[in-house]
Amino acid sequence: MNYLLSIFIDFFANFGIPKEVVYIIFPIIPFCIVAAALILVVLVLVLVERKILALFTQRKGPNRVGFCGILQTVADAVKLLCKENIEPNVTDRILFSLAPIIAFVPVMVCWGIIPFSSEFDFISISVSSLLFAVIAVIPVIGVILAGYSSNNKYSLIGSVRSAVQVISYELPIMFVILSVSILASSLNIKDIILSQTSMYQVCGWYIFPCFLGFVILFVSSLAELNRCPFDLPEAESELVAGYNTEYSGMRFALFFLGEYAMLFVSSAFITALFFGGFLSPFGFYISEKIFNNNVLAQIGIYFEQAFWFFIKSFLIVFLIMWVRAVLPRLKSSDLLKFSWRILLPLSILNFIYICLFKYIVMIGGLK
Amino acid sequence: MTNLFKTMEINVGPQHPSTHGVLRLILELDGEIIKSCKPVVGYLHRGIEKMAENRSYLQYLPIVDRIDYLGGFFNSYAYCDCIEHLAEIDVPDKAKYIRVLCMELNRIASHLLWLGTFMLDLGASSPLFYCFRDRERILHIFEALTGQRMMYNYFTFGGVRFDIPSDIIDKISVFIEDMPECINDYENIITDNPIFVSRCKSKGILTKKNALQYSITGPNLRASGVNLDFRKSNPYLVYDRLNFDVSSDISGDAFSRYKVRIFELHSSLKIVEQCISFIKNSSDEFLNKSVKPVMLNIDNAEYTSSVESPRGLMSCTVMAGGKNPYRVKWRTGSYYAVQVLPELLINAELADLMAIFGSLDVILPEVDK
Amino acid sequence: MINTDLLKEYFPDVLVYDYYIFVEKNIVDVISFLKTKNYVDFDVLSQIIAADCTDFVQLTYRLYSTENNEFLNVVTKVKDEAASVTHLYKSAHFDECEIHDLFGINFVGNEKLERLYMPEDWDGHPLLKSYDQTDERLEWNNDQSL
Amino acid sequence: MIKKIYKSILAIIIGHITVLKHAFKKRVTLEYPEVKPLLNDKFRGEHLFDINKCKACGMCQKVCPANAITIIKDENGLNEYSIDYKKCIFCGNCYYYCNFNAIMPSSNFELACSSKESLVITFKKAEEA
Repeated sequence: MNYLLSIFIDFFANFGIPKEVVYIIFPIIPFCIVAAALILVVLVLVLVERKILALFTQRKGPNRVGFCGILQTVADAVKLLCKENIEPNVTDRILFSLAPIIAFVPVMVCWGIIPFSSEFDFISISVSSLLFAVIAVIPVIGVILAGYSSNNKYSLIGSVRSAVQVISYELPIMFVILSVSILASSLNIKDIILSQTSMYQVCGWYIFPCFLGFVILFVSSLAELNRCPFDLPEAESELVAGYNTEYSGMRFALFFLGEYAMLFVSSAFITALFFGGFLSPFGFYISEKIFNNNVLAQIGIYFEQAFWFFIKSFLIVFLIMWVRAVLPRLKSSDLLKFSWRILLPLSILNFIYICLFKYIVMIGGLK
Repeated sequence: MTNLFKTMEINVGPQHPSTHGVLRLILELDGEIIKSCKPVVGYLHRGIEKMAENRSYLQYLPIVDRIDYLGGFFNSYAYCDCIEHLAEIDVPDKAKYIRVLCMELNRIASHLLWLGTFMLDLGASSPLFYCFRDRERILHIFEALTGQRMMYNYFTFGGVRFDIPSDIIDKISVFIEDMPECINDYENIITDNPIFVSRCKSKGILTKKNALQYSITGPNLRASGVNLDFRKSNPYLVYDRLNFDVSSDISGDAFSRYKVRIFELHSSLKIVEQCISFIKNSSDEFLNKSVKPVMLNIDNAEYTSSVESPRGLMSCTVMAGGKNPYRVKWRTGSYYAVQVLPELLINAELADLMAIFGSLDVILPEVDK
Repeated sequence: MINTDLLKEYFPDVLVYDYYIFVEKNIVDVISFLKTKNYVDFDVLSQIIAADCTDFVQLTYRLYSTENNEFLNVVTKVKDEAASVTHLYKSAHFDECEIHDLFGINFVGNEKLERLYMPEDWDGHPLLKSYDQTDERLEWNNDQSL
Repeated sequence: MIKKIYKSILAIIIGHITVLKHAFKKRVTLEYPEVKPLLNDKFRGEHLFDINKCKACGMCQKVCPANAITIIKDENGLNEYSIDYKKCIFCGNCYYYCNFNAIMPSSNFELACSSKESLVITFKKAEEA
């Protein structure tokens, strides 16, 4: 970011605008990049999910709107925008309209934390992985508010279930983040990614030494997102539509947008931690070869890093959708038992194993 | 200290996505534990028994397919069997085999729909589409044979309306060859799946005594340890000439009901195979032409026929009174399965409600008649 | 397979035919006899069939024994008051509610007796022959010039 | 204990593989408005009525469970024959029991229309001039 920042400063300097003003104006640009990327990815993701589910069940998926269904989500979004925001006689009007906002805004912040390429590192503080884990939980407050304020028994049960689910799956995530940060000896996501490079390209990734950590993080982020085996809050067969039963129009679109954006962001987080984020699997960047290292090569590398990052996270998203096509839903009591009795001890075990692994292998300890 | 926590009364309403059809359950919930449940029926009451009183015997025949729209052939056979006994009409052998063939294919189609919706209730979406894809092949066969996908009006007094052309017989034999492989696909996805097992094992246990008290029949009874199948115990049509086996389980929970029905899919396939081999080289005629159904006139007599439908014993009692039936009474399987539901739901969780109710395979038109 | 002589000894006025038994009164005792003290206990009440014969309602209890797979009809006449058998067979509750709803028979002993299909405030009992159908769509089949 | 865990993980993997297997099979769905389903000749769709063959015997009227057919006779045979699609349940009784094959099934199943009156189709005897 500072490379782009320096270009802007000397560009505005000859107009006589002081540096401080540029510092204030500059963050608008990354915000717009993140917002545009988020909207684009969510539109594509909703369509990809329906296409993949159709692929698995020998169906065609939406192919009426646009070339082969491309504009389908755009049509859905427009439809949702034109729908009237119906408000039942809610207990608290302010909370009712605040809930979707609380459920969506943290997801934008999460998008900023993940470094999609070594240069697009918008929020780069030293503990960014912990920050991600904490902010990823805030949407649950929006869900609880929605359940409480929409004055409907089904959404109340849905929101309480979602709260219980997120709390019980927070601990395993924390342990996995700690164990990976020990491997990378830094909590900043960018450093974790950079520390995964090694001479034989792919084997440097953390999925090989810490495969158990990957499984735990994958399963608990499924629970965090209310995705398939754990989609209790909006279990359509029991609770009609869970916490967003009473919502319609723009508010429902916000919930819907937030859920899919969160889906992509946490799969990006998994790729960052275990699949070597924006590192290319071949160890070198193609654009480096083409533009034989002048300014163009530098920019080419940034975009290629972002390209690899998106490819890997889409693979994880494909995995999440594949799980959705197969597994039935867990019961809420089994869900808690699974988390406290199996996931938590496993993550502690994995944490100890990683410490030993780090001591023995990385530092060549016992000499 | 009075009980501070007032139980929350929630009603899983008639328009609920997972009650197959329009059943309303008034549940008394304490947190997520169901304390008591009261089924309310009657939202789909079409007065099928009253309809019989001002229609002639032949006019009532197409109405009969609509009682249990997943088992059209079973209802029409039960009704035709009554009339044939009352008016002493004998049925040629080939017609008997064609009837058994259609009924067993219908049983497979009904079990496939049950399996699809049962898995959808539990959350797995893909088995639904595989089951409907296979069920669609059966419906195509029925459409080619009888003219309609679900409301067949194919059985009539004294036999069946058309003969089975040879291309349909080839279609059926092709269907039979690759159906077992599809059933293995379902088993692979579902049977050992730990989430499915944890949700269905020892849930909604129907003891043998309870099942007999509530006169449950069919797969639900066989899953509770009573090996009673009306095709074996009092055989009708040609079931005594066919060899097929009936499975029964002991534990009586949702999982064993699932196992029993999956086994029934396999045994029905074997029956269809034997029927085809007979029909292919039998030159018998398919309808007893000497019957005049339009002017059928039976003096007052009464007969009760019983047939093993996918949801238990379905028996039709016809009290004949001249040109119109005086009174027709239908006994259907799901009518009693809904009655036993509150017994199974006590101290079950809200999420178990779907597993238990889905495993009973209740179809609402049968309950409301 | 009914133990006719034992049955005659307990209930003299029972008429035993080859397919069914006709019982005038005390239907509940005959059924409990058949359920327990007979050679083969009829442990399943398959269904209760009711038919309106203008001045009385004929009830048929269709029993079934799982041992030797045998059905037995126990027929009785009822005016508008009948004894309930829910204490013998729990499956009788829905049957009795349905008969109460469609025929207007009040079953004594079945506490939770209510209308099964019709709404609470429905007047008249549909399956009775005397039930006047005021809905003009329904008198279509009578005036056919057959 | 280990055996149970191993078996359940194996079951999940097998489940995933069978679902993946379906991804490469032929698509089963039919794009309805463009691709019409192929129906055989026995399909009971809209009625095809041939007014010359009809002898106005009233057999189809007697047999119809929903009384959808009304026949108006005058001195020289049939004058008017109407089928009421609001009542008809497409059971096929009239096709089977008509002795002169005057009424036959067609495989046209798209019968949606905008007004109730157009659901009653009447056939009139062509009045010779």
